[in-house]
Amino acid sequence: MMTDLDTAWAERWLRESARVIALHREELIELDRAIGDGDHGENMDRGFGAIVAQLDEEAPASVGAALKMAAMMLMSKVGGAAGPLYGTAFLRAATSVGEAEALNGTEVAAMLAAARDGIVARGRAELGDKTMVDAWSPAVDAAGRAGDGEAALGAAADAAEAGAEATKPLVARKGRASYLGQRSAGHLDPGAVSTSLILRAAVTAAMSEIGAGGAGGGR
Amino acid sequence: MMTDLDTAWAERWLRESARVIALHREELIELDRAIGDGDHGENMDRGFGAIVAQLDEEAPASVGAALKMAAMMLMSKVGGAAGPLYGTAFLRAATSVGEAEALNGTEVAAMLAAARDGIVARGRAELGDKTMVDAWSPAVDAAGRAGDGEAALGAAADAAEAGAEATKPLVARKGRASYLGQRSAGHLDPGAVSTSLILRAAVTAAMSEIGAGGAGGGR
Amino acid sequence: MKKLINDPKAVVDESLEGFGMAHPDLVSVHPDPLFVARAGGAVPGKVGLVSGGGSGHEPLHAGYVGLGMLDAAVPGAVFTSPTPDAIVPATQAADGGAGVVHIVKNYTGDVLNFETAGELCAAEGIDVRTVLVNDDVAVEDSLYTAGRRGVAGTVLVEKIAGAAAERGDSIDAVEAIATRVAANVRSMGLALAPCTVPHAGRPSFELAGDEIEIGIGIHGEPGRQRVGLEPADALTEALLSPIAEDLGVGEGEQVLLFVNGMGGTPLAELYIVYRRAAQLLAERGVAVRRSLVGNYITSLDMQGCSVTVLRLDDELLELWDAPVHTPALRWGA
Amino acid sequence: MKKLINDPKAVVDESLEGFGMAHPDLVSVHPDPLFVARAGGAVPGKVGLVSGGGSGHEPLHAGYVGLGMLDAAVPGAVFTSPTPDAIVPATQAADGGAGVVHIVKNYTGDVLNFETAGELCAAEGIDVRTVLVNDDVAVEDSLYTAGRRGVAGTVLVEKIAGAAAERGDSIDAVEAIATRVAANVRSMGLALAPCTVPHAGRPSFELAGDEIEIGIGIHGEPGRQRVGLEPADALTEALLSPIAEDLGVGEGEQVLLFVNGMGGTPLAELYIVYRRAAQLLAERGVAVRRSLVGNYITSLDMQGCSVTVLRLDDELLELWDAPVHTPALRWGA
Ligand SMILES: Nc1ncnc2c1ncn2[C@@H]1O[C@H](COP(=O)(O)OP(=O)(O)O)[C@@H](O)[C@H]1O
Ligand SMILES: Nc1ncnc2c1ncn2[C@@H]1O[C@H](COP(=O)(O)OP(=O)(O)O)[C@@H](O)[C@H]1O
Ligand SMILES: [Mg+2]
Ligand SMILES: [Mg+2]
Ligand SMILES: [Mg+2]
Ligand SMILES: [Mg+2]
Repeated sequence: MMTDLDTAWAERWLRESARVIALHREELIELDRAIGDGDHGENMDRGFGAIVAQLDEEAPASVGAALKMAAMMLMSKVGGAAGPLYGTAFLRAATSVGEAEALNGTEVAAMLAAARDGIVARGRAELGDKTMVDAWSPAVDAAGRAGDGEAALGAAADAAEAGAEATKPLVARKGRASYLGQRSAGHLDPGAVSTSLILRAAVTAAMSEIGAGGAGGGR
Repeated sequence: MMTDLDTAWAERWLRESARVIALHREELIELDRAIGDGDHGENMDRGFGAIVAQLDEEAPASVGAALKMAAMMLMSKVGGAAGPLYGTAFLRAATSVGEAEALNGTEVAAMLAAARDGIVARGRAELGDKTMVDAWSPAVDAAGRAGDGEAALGAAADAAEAGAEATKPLVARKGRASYLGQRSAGHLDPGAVSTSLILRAAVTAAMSEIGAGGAGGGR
Repeated sequence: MKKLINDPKAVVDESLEGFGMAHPDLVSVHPDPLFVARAGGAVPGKVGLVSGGGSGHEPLHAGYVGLGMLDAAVPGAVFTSPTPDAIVPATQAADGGAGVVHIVKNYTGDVLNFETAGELCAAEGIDVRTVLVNDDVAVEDSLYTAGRRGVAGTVLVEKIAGAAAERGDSIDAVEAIATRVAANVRSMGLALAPCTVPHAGRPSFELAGDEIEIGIGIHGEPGRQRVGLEPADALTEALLSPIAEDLGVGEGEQVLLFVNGMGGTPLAELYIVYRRAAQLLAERGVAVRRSLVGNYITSLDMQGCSVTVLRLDDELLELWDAPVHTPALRWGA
Repeated sequence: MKKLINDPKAVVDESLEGFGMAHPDLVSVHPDPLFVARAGGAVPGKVGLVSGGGSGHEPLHAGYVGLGMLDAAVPGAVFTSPTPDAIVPATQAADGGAGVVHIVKNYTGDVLNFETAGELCAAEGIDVRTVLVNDDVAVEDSLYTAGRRGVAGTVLVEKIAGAAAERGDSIDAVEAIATRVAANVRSMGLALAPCTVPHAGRPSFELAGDEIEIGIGIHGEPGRQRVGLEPADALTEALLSPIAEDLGVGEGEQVLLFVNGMGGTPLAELYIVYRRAAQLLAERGVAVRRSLVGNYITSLDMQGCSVTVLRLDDELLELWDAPVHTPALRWGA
């Protein structure tokens, strides 16, 4: 059932991301309400909604073009901390992918590493600061150890989910949750959770061609 | 157990009024909250508290002096609609009583009529407008038909209570409750209730010498 | 009840003490009996302007003491009109020898207390005039009722009459201007959530989660009608239409549009109401020449708003634009 | 959720549309991307001042666009920082050729979005400087955190830097003044009741009937500490003491004291807080030279307040007093 990690996959990835973000909108709001300002689900849903609208208008020409378009939308529509961070992540990912028509395992790992490095460069968060970096970093490590593209994506999604789960006991040192000090412990970081959703969406998109075109659009 | 309606009675009346008003403060607030602005109990309690404080400072020289002092305190401490209305009532009552050392039935009836007339002169409310007039007017009528002073007071108190009770179905045409239109029906008028409390206090004060001096002070 | 207060009985006193400390250049606060006067005292030869009423409507009235507006304000207990023993010295403090105009919101309590005070002042030789404000179209006005309430229009009467007094108008002229503003202003309000009077300790009425009160006053008294929550545009129309009808304002006329917050409603929502009210006036061919949007006459922490329309003529417009310098309203100075 | 809105997603747009209609002489509202600029456009030769951030803090920032304050404001979605695609044209609209200063509240989102926008503007040849405001002493400031939040001090930075720009200061000088204000201002807030974000539809946190949050921010994020309700005097001391300690203000110094309402708290309560804060400063030998009391930077309908102290010197005092004419702050003009 696996498919090439090509332009069609990239489009499915973005549409599937929009779908699961919309599905988890309330949950992300709830997580952010607990230790932030309660807008993460709304912001991400608005951003990915704009991506789907753009996809409906114009099919992307390549994996890189799809990721770059997503970067621009996230940058201009999401706002908050997550907007520039995810925007930078997708922009660096697009640059890393370059002109490639389909990605192999090494390219997937490099793409994820570039995305993570972009987030760190912008946000200056370290592992353990209770941010989305805590999902991205283990994902990058796991992808590097895996085999082909699909395996790399799967390992990344698994690791991101574990990483997001592991943010629960942490005390936030970056982002809005850091204002809470000790009170931030005991809650999942919303950005880490949205990261795990997006990386899982990449796997789902790779598992099946269903979801291309209008069907999988989240809105 | 009946006592003369003399200066000591007048003082007991005021103290007993203060006591019962304080006791029914919440109830009067509640009644006013339903069809007014919820301050009647607070206002009356403040006014009668000031009267007691003044009595503690200086014993009144006569029935008339006691009523006049009460009028001044009600006028300056109660505020709202009830302050000037009760203030005028007690002022007119004081004038009616004049230099009398103790009141007989005719004098009690005249005093109550003067008080009622003062309220009507100031507030221009008619019987049935759902105001304190609906307690005062039947009280005046009943006192006029009774015998001695004590009987007049008792008849007035009974009639005031019935009159207050009868305000319930009425639609207010004066005062703040009138803004509610039909919605004012189904509630007792707070000023009519406080009137019945004050007139009942006059009877209690006449029934016993207990309550003179500090003992009966409401605060 | 959660409030930033120390003692429910000390709310008015302590708040005004802080008010006096914050604005020593503009006002002086006299503690007992409680009233607020201009820091510099009465202006010799100028008609004095005094208003007052129950507290809980801040910044009204004390916030409007200063150049171009009031000379003194008399705050009563919360939602309870002040008493003559405070109104009289406030009137004396405002008297510059040219007489004093009392601006009184039409509530039985205010009317009666100002009436008594006015008689006492007249006995002392002060020429006192009284102008009643009764702009609330939610209330039936008839011989057999207490008449319409005075609400947000009061702010406009105080500003414009204050400007007339400041430019040196006679007491007849100031009274006439104030009366003209009162005659040309209409208001109506609604509440999404009730207020809590400090000494009562709990909300002044109960509203279900999806109910609102239309035709609310500013004292936590229930409105005339309880309806389901609707979008702001529909609610704005429910307020504006009766105002425009009652005022009879139409094609080619000029108005001031005032959207007032009740104390607990964010400014952003008031602008959403303003937007629709201005659109509706435009549809009627009415030109909005001046605007006021904000918390100018409140009802403690009530959530809701009122809409006020004042028909303008050239003189009223000029007086509106005249300099004003008070704690709560300031321009041109 | 009961609000005077039509559609939770249209709140910011419709509110700003109304805002633009109410103040056409002062501002023009550009709908998409959304920003607010002075009605007259950029002032040639004057340093431009731009601020922005999530909406829900009205009148901040759009209410401070006008003479002597901001040249443009960029409102994001509610509590969500705006994006570069709006910040860039706002900066262009504010650029009179002398460069533009971005006043940015220290939140990761605001910092990152203004950073990106600044780079884009620089690429187009605009000299953009960024001044961070981080006055909230409730938050630990360390290398290993996101640092202190920018809260009410922002209003004072905008006013004073705006006056410097208006008198013709160079971009270096305006940046230096803004930085000086930011360095000398400290704030802390508390909430009695949470706010409700329109798109969330319910309160941003829960508080029991007798609980309050101390050290609250302006985005409905919980505070650092949840304590039982205390009298206003005690709460005021809990806010003022850390401010005074952190600022190190003492005997003989002069300050501006700013008591800010969070949106749902009545003005009367703010003056009760002001009263105690002024007393506490007096006890420390600190002279309060200027005051500001009211809803200037809010958090939707949150009930609560913040206290802000700015250490004044003669120049800051003069710039504070300089004319300002914006929808929400006005004097001397
Ligand atoms: N400095 C940072 N580095 C990495 N991620 C960050 C940083 N600051 C915040 N985040 C992430 O952003 C998420 C919050 O995003 P969002 O709620 O959309 O923005 P905001 O905090 O501005 O409201 C956090 O859960 C966290 O994962
Ligand atoms: N015009 C009037 N004539 C007689 N009584 C009146 C009149 N207006 C109001 N009242 C009485 O005053 C009472 C309300 O008093 P209170 O609550 O103290 O004043 P306010 O209405 O100013 O808050 C009413 O219940 C009514 O009995
Ligand atoms: Mg957030
Ligand atoms: Mg009442
Ligand atoms: Mg009252
Ligand atoms: Mg946010």
